[in-house]
Amino acid sequence: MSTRYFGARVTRNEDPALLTGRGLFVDDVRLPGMVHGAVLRSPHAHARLRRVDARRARTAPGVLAVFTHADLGTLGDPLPKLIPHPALTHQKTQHALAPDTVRYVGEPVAFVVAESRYAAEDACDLIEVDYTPLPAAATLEAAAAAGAPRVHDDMDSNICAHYTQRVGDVDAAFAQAAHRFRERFVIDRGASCPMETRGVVASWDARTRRLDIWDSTQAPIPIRNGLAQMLGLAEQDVRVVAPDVGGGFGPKIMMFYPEEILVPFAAMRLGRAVKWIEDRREHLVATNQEREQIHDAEIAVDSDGGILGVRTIFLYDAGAYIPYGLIVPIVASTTLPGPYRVPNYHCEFRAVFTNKTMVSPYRGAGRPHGVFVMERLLDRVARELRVDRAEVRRRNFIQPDEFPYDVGLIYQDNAPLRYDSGNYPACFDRALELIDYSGWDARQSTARAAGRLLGCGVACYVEGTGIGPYEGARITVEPSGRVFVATGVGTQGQGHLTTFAQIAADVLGVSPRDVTVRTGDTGLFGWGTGTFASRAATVAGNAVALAAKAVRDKARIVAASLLEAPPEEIELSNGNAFVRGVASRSVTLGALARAANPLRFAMPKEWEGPGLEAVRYFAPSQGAFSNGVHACVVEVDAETGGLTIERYVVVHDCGRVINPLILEGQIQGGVAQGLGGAFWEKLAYDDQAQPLSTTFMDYLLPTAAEMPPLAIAHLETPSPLNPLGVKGAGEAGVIPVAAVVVQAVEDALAPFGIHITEAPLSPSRLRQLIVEGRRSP
Amino acid sequence: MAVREIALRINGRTHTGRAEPRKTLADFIREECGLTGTHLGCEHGVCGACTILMDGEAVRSCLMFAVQAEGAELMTVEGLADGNRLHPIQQAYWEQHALQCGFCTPGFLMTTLAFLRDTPRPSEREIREALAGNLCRCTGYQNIVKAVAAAADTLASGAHPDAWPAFARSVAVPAPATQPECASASDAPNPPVSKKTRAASGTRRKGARDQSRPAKRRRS
Amino acid sequence: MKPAAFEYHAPDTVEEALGLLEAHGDQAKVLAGGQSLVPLMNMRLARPAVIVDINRIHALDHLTPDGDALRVGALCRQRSAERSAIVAARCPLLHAALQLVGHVQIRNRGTVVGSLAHADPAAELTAVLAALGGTVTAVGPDGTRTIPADEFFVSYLTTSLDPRELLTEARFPTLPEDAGWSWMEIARRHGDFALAGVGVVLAVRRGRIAEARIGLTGVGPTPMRAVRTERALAGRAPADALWTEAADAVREEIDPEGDIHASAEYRRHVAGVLTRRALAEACARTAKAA
Amino acid sequence: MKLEGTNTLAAPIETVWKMINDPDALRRCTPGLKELKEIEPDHYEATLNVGIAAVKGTYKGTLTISDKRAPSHYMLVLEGSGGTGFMKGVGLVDLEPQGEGTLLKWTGDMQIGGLIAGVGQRMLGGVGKMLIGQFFKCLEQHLGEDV
Repeated sequence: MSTRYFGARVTRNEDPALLTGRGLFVDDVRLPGMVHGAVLRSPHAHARLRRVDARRARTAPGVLAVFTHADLGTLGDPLPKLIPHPALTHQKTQHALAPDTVRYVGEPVAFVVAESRYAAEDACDLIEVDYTPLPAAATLEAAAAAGAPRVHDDMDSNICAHYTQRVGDVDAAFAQAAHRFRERFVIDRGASCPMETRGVVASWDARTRRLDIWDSTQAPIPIRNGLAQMLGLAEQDVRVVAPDVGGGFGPKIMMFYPEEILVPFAAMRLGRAVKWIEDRREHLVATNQEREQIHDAEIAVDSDGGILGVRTIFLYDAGAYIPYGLIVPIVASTTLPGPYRVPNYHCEFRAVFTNKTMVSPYRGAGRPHGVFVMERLLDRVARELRVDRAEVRRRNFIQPDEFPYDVGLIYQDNAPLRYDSGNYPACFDRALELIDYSGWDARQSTARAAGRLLGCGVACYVEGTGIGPYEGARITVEPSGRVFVATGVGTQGQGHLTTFAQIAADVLGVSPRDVTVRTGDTGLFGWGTGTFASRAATVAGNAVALAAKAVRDKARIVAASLLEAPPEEIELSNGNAFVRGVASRSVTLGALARAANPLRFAMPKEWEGPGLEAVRYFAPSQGAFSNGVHACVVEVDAETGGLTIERYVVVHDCGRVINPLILEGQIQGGVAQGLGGAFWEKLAYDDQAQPLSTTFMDYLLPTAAEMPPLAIAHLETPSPLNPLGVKGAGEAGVIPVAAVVVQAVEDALAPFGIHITEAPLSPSRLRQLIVEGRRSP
Repeated sequence: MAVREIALRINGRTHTGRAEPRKTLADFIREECGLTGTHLGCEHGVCGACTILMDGEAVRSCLMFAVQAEGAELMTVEGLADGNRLHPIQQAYWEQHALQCGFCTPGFLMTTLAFLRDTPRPSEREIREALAGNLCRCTGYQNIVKAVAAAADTLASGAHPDAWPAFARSVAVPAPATQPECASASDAPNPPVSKKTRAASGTRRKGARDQSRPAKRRRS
Repeated sequence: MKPAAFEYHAPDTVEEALGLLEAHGDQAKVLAGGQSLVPLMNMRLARPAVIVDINRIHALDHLTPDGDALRVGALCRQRSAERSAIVAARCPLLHAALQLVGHVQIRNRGTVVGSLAHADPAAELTAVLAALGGTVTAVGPDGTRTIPADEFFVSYLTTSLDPRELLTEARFPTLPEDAGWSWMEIARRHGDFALAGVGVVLAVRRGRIAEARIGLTGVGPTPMRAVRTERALAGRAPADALWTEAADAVREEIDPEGDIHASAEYRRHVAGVLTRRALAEACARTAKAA
Repeated sequence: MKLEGTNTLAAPIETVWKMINDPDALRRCTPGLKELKEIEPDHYEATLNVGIAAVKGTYKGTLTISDKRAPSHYMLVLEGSGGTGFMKGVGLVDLEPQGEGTLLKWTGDMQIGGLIAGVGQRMLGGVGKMLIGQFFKCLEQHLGEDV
């Protein structure tokens, strides 16, 4: 197929509307008679609900209803268990409204509907709730310990899962190793914080018994299917639209957040359209969080620093419930080996309930943890063996001729973890080149002589992407000649309306501007799972390609009869079908679409059906594995703990690149989130699990002033697993950032002999480490 | 509660609606005026998604009450493009891929508009600090910084004399490009600055759209 | 996150405003720039029954040189003061600090006097007023009174202002011609509240420190002047060793609190570092001034 | 949030003991206390309006005194909840004679939850100390007046 647009820096189809204020985000949806919801949330991390008295609230001005658990009927049952796993022995899920116990600050207790959000919040103030506070399991370590306050009193501990995977014979490997190094790594909590918070609008038509929902979700189709089931409606009568979604990054896929039940419920009960928009303070307690893990890790190497074995035993903070299952800790475990040969590997984790907000995948989804552990272990090896850190890594890379490479583990999609393709050493060398690693030592000592503390870091990762089960696409050519693509994966800023258009445009010989891509509307396409795990471009993208080819073939057949030439001689370009070599014998795609939908006479059997339309699905057998290397140079002010990131480079290989402009944007954004998690963003809780950072004054997203200039280079090792040869890239930017920044900071502060095993850092914490470093001999 | 009639001048048009005094300017613009391009990302004055221009200066519309804006000239993202013709700043954001989900974008655009009026030839550092009052979670800012620099070049070329509609002109800073960083007229003792220069800015531009005539301060 | 209901008044004159404050006492809250108050109201941490919006009292919108001080009216936006050539020339410490107050969108609306009245323990302008030994003017039922900075700031968000009083202006003493100055602060991000901040004014005459003023923010319930340190510097010859001495003296003089962003020890430490650096910078500027 | 401090009071230990058990003194000195209703000895219903400047919250709750070891020790527990969240303060007070006067040692553990904890962390510690400081300062004055 021609590749005129595939691979080009095509500016985005979605932008003109977004730039002029004509986007449609959930909060922009206005319906006649629409009323507004507000959620009353628990101020306690753990408490018994003795009494919820809403009498005063119900009679407050403008209030239509106040719902508590008692009003919900079967919708008050525990919410669905999303992804079960044999090792997950206690998959607790929360209720849409708490029946008798609250287990984290922010857990919904009551839902108010009023004429305005203002009135709804007034009413929340009038609801009287008697709580009996219970001791809280506040920290991961304490919660895992014997005798800790139990988050769920029908369990005898807070451990809800214990899972181990092994490769080779780790004990033997450690026994005979020349060197063994042990570390404890702590990674703290963070929040995804899309600029658009969550929101739901629901409208119920009692006559047609149809339910329309606008939801800022990453998975509209599963939401529709689940709601239809819970509400006893036909899937066809429930339409869920994820319109423009203002960023997702993982936590906007949950199935179900309580509000995704409460809003439709209220709309049906009241016969009024209901809108609920999460405010930022709610977002920082009521939208899933991530990142908290504690790893006890150990590496065994030979005298040259060759890896013999790695062992990590870690605790995973699930928060108060675990609807999403074990995805994050499994991804952390399976990402850890990365681009390195790890012949013997033991990963074991315990998932632990705490009285904190739930955890589900946030961009990276455990990958940053695995990479942090592995890269920090290799830094330790390099230091102890006095081998250059780049050299240690080079010695352990999986080589280009070793693909497909079987890591020997089971990945998050329950398929064997088998790397499809890549060239790790080439990626690494390019990154060292971009950061001028060969000149680094000289530069660092010159700077030190001048009293400046510069540090350099370099870290590698492999990213599992593009997992199944499947996605699909329907492509239709309209009589206008305009091409419509409908697919089930929603979009939250990744540019699918453009990349999918490029793919279709090349096949059908039109411009991407002539292709309208519609995503995230179950009314337009009802099959699919959602946008997660860097899978949209790979799975849906290939479905689009397959559907486009089918439409092209149909167009050739129809054109053949109109142009009186054999189908194989028909070509498509510039919106026309023409006979190869005879441009004059041509017909427009629009004319073909009209011809393919005749009003009279017999329709040729080989047309199969009317119109230029086809639906195709793509179901990959396993995930495709991208990889990359990040490197950075930082300067640390040892007196203040201030950090300046001077330069940051990313070399990245996600197979064939559909649109470099969009790919670079994905990586730039990921790096910014990674840097946030490395130095600025920390969700603080006190010793009673009270969240202390529930505003943007205290939860610190990096701004333009903090971000470094970023240089990005691509390698393209096509994936053999799909026709387009693509791999996912959505999470690449974020994965190794904490590892690379911490390594660079440690390098800068080498004169103080400090050793960093945690993220995020802060000026205050750096000063503390420096002081302690000075004290320790 | 005391609902009252509120009339606002937005993008050169008068919009009226009824609201309590507690209704924030952002909510009024979105709900009563139907201009939903102005977004709410935090409602406590940090994220900048709700940034609009008030008398030509970028402000957080979530930190004002609608009733306070009576008599002022407001500009929202909807006032930026000229029909289907994108404003040079919007064009630059598009070409540089300076937006992904697009939720924060209107706030960035309005901040950029006022910034480039006051600082026509900014350094990268100046751009980054000028944008630090707007949060973006998708782009990592790199392409936004590039877009602002690109827009600065386009505007400095003088090819777009109408780049600042009347309601984007500052009452505190006289002319755009002509006099970048001028001393605030507010050195003068009272009567207040705003009125004086407002009058000035009203008469200065002949042939500018009629909205450029100074709005009379209404009593509330 | 929507504010609770309130009764709204937008008087045109100081007299009307005072009448309203008199009538409603501590039920009323004065709204000027609102960049600190409105976030608190949106979160319903602050629920004033009555809002007295002074934004239409145009008489308060001024910035006036007055002898050896600048008079800043209660409606003068931080951004106007920042853009003012006279502030830059005659009160460079204020000019420098202003640029670090939040972000431009905040300063376009926020007022200088409003920031003083809000008395955030980590604000910049409060410390500038303290360092310069400035005053604020309050008008109330018992007439007009002038309150020196060190009597005005009482504690966290708390001033000695009576609920029935209105702050009409602040006086920032201008710097002596030959004085050097420096504002230094550490914040987590550009535009954030300072973890610690220091404003310094230094006059060196005949090789001796004739005047040293050190104002600190973020290291206690109120902005403070490091009076003991200032005294220790007076009459000494400028030298790096002296700045280091001053740094230790300041660490002695303050008693900061810790929070999730920085420990008390950290704040104490960096307050010293900033003091040393600010004194050095101010001293270099005196050289230029002389 | 753990806090502690000492105050030296210019009165004999018995006088101080009497005072820190005196409802009037508690009524006058507990910061923001609007109402203190004795349910039974050492057990009160309390309504407080505490906070700083415009940031004030009304809390309904209880004040109890227990673990009494006259004249040298007791535990004071102040609990309340309201629109801006909830608070629980546990204070251990120990008295020992010091010359003419009395040395009052106190250690407090303050729990604050909900809205105020989530958005007010920057000043919470300092304000807590300040309020407790006010409490004892007031007791001293009270004492001054009594003696």
